[in-house]
Amino acid sequence: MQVRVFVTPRTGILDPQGRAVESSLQSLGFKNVSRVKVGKYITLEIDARTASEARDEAKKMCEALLANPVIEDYRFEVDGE
Amino acid sequence: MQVRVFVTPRTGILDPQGRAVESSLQSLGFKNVSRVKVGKYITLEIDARTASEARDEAKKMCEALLANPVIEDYRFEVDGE
Amino acid sequence: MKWGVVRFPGSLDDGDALHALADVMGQDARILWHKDESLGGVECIVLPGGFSYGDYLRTGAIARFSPIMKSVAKFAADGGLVIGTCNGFQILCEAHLLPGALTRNRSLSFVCERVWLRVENASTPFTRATKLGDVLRLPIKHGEGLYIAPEDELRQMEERGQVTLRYVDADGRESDAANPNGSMRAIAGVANERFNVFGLMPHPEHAVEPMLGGTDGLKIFQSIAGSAR
Amino acid sequence: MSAHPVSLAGEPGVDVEQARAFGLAPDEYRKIQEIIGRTPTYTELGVFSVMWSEHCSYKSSRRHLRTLPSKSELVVQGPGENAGAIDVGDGWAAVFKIESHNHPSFVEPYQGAATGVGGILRDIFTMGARPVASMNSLKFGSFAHPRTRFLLGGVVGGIGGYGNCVGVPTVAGEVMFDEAYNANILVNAFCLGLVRKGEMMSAKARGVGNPVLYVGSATGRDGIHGASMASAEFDKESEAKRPAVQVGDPFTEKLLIEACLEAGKTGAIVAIQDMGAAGLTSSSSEMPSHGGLGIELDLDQVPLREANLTPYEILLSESQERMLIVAERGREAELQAVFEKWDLHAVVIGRITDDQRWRARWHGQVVADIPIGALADNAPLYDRPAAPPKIQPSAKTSAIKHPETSKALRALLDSPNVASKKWVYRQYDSIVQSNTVLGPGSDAAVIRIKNSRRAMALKVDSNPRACALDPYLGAVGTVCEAARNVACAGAWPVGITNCLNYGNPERPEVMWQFIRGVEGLRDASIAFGAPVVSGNVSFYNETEGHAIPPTPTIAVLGVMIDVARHVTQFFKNPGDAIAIVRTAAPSLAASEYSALFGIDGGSLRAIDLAREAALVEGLVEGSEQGLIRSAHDIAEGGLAVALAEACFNPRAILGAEVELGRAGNADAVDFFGEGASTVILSMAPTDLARVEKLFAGRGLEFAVVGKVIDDPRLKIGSLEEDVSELQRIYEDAIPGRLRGDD
Ligand SMILES: Nc1ncnc2c1ncn2[C@@H]1O[C@H](COP(=O)(O)OP(=O)(O)O)[C@@H](O)[C@H]1O
Ligand SMILES: [Mg+2]
Repeated sequence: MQVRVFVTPRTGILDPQGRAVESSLQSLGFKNVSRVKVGKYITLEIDARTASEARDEAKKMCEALLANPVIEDYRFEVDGE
Repeated sequence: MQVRVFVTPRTGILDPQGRAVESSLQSLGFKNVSRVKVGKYITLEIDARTASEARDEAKKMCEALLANPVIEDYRFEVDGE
Repeated sequence: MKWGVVRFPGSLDDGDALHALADVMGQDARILWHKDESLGGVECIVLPGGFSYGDYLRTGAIARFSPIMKSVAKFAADGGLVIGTCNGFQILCEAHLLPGALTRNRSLSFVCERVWLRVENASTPFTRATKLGDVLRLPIKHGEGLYIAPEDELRQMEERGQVTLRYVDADGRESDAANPNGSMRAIAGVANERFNVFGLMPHPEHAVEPMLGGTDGLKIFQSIAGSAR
Repeated sequence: MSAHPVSLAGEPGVDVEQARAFGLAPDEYRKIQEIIGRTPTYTELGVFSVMWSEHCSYKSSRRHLRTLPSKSELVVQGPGENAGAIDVGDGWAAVFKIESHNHPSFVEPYQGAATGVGGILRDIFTMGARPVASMNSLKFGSFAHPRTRFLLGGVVGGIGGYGNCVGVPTVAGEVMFDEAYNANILVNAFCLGLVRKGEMMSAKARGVGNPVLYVGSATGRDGIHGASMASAEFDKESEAKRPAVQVGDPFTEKLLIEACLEAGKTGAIVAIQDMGAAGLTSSSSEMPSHGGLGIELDLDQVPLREANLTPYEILLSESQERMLIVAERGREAELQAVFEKWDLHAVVIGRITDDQRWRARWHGQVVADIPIGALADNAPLYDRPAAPPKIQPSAKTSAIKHPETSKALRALLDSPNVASKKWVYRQYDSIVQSNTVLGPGSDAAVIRIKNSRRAMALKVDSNPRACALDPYLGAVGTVCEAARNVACAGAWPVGITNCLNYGNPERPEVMWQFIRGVEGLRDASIAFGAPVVSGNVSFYNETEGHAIPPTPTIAVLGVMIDVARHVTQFFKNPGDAIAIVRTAAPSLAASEYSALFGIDGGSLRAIDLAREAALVEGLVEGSEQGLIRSAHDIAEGGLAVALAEACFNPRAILGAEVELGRAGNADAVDFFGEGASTVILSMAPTDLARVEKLFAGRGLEFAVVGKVIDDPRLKIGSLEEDVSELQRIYEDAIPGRLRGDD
């Protein structure tokens, strides 16, 4: 079952990368861009019987490794939902 | 209008980060995981009148800066689509 | 020979390159500011190591758009000599002045150590002072030096002799252990098809004084100096 | 015209309970009311609480720190500025300091360590000095502890991630693993800078009417005083109001380094300080206060990262990469131009006043108006009760008999505390700036000064096990070790900086440990004529009543007259004579050997500081006369380990043939004993007599024990080992454990 994980810098936490990309886009002439945030997009296969089983696994992985709860938020999608 | 950009390592191009994450997940006991890929998840606001206008802008940004065609693929979603 | 070392915001080894060229080699070298478009009539441009613009998003991705890069591209198109070390190599790839791309080391961690490199093509303007098969000792220090290019492109590059330096062990043999970052085909340095643009992850500017760990880096700069048009 | 400051809508009321929630004792709260002659506003209370915190006010430590020697003919700047400075010759001053970032690194190891590096860098370049080298001292829990690998990876990654990105080489450090740090790791970061004497910048404001400029990153809710959590009303607000973990932006720091140094050259900067602990509040109160002046801030001008921060948040935010500058009136534009060049914006957010008050306006109202001295210079000082612990600590013992020597040597080389730290330092750029003559891997690092024959040697050390047995002798021994390491490289120890890591000072036994530590530091500093020019104190390193062992971290700066004469720890030539010089006999007290095998090492021996100083003199004179080919200080693991390390020459490994005096019956103490100051020397046989004179002439024990051999074997009496085999164990100990194949 395919799982897509989205990891984003928490609101209120400094996101220097997002800031750098935003100002670079601006100077490239994309003046109408704002609120740029750069996070991680992780896709993986979980060999699970049910979607809910895959969801539980995914949650565990996010908390164990994929996201850093202190500075990042995460959400994920499991195939066929 | 909010735009969500997904940048992923090209299939066939090696993805050291994906590999590393996969093996650490395995060693953490998530034996049923495979095909881990690590990409970028970029969100931004485009002040555009129509969704299609935003789409054009987003495409330009991806080609100019957000993705490197040599090693990465990209796709994006524009709000309300 | 007149050299120009480009200073981007976040460049770190610009001072070291200047020191190597001017103080150690007595060359006429100056700093070029990234916001200027003039190259001040230099004959060789050095894109130094560092973390230009913090290397945010992708290494070299943002620096590539600095005003001076337009002039650098034109300079290269006219056959001018351009060398990029480390971050400079990454910028040249992002600017499509060199093929391929550089990404996270296989280990995912930054590595600073001295490595051995085998000269795979000694007839480029950047390696002329060496002999084919020579093994050079140079330091690397990077977190994203894994060289990547599509297989078919790699094949052509090898045929044309663009692969100029390869990571090897002390005896000049290739091995997985001797490849410090997992680069495809252990590639450490490549030139463009015209052989006037050269990028390498190792730091020749950090191997120019015996007291600071050897002088093999001089061979690269001496090659360039000897290739002045 | 001190208008009565207004309280703001939605702010909780202020009383002794709120004060307590902010960490202020009731009598401290009363003192505040006394000082300002009224009840403080919520904002003012917050400001007092951070400025009177242990971290900012040094209220428990200051009176003891004052006893530290801080003068010599070489001292250019002692304690009191952002960092201390020592004259290193040829017109150069070395500016250096060490600081802790322990707690943040435990919460978020990568960012905690990274921002620790960023903070100490700012303390150096605010002095007008270009940072030229960094070091760090790290203490983790036992390798077996589940969190240790995560913390180790994060901290090392963060130090490298930040240091590598600002172009300052990380050239030395130390790493220790001990269960005593399972719940309280230590991350102490050191930075060294160079400035032309006379071009140093200061943090003392001058000139009534001078503008105050804010430069660097915008202000967010990063790391705001945990106190803001303590009030329900405040807390029920949105999740976004929670204080955020500080995230470092090394790229902005690099721009700040270049821009501030360039701006300094204009001469338009009167005073400059980073917004470190207590952010805008500390910098804006300390600079004018040190100059006997006042300040008026317009908080509406402060660049914000998010909308609607309260004055309280703006004043207490600890967002990183921010500087506060007092400029020469009328020259703002000149400075702003320099910062614009580096894509940084300098904004005027206030003016220097003459009324010695610290005043902040927001939305046209005065929100804080405080006598400035009360914040910065006259915070309460305490003389906390101190008493030795009831039960004297002693190494836990299990009557184990000594392991067989070869096994013991291998086990020691495989101990993470003894083993190679290459896994750590290869993640650091140690060569950028082209000054690193000797990087990580030998005793001390050696940094040359370009266009001069002079060089600087530096090393950071600590010995918590010894300090646990005797906080005074432990501190003395730590200074001796750092000074000796610098001397082994061929440099005169000329200056000291220190980070004093202890538990809760409100407990008499901790205060006693601290005071004894300071006394040890003082006595050793005097003995070496190396004054203490800067430092930092970190109290409250304890969890559930379990304090860390006393851990004074000592960094010593050494000056080398001729860089060409520097000495490394590695044997150079087969046939060279190997000699041992020492100030006293070794012992197993507080040794790695005792810890590893659960043996009672007994108590520490007294240290004769005169002999320690003599040893240092002999070492430096020997290298200056070119007589010493290698010098290696004996530390964790004792003589056997040190001999092996001396054989691990990166150029080509060598061997050694050594006989320990009472041949045959040499025992564990001879092989693995520590404590005493012992150095292994190698020299050309023809120079033996002259070297012996250097040390024996100073009344030190000097003995020729063997010679360097080509064959890579280590022979000590009956012990014979294959050096490359030993090196493999030594190199793989940490990577192996991280691979999990131990
Ligand atoms: N243990 C110490 N020994 C000597 N000086 C110290 C010590 N601790 C702090 N200091 C000095 O007290 C002053 C304030 O220290 P600190 O608050 O750490 O500086 P900063 O405000 O830059 O963090 C500095 O000049 C520092 O060098
Ligand atoms: Mg400071």
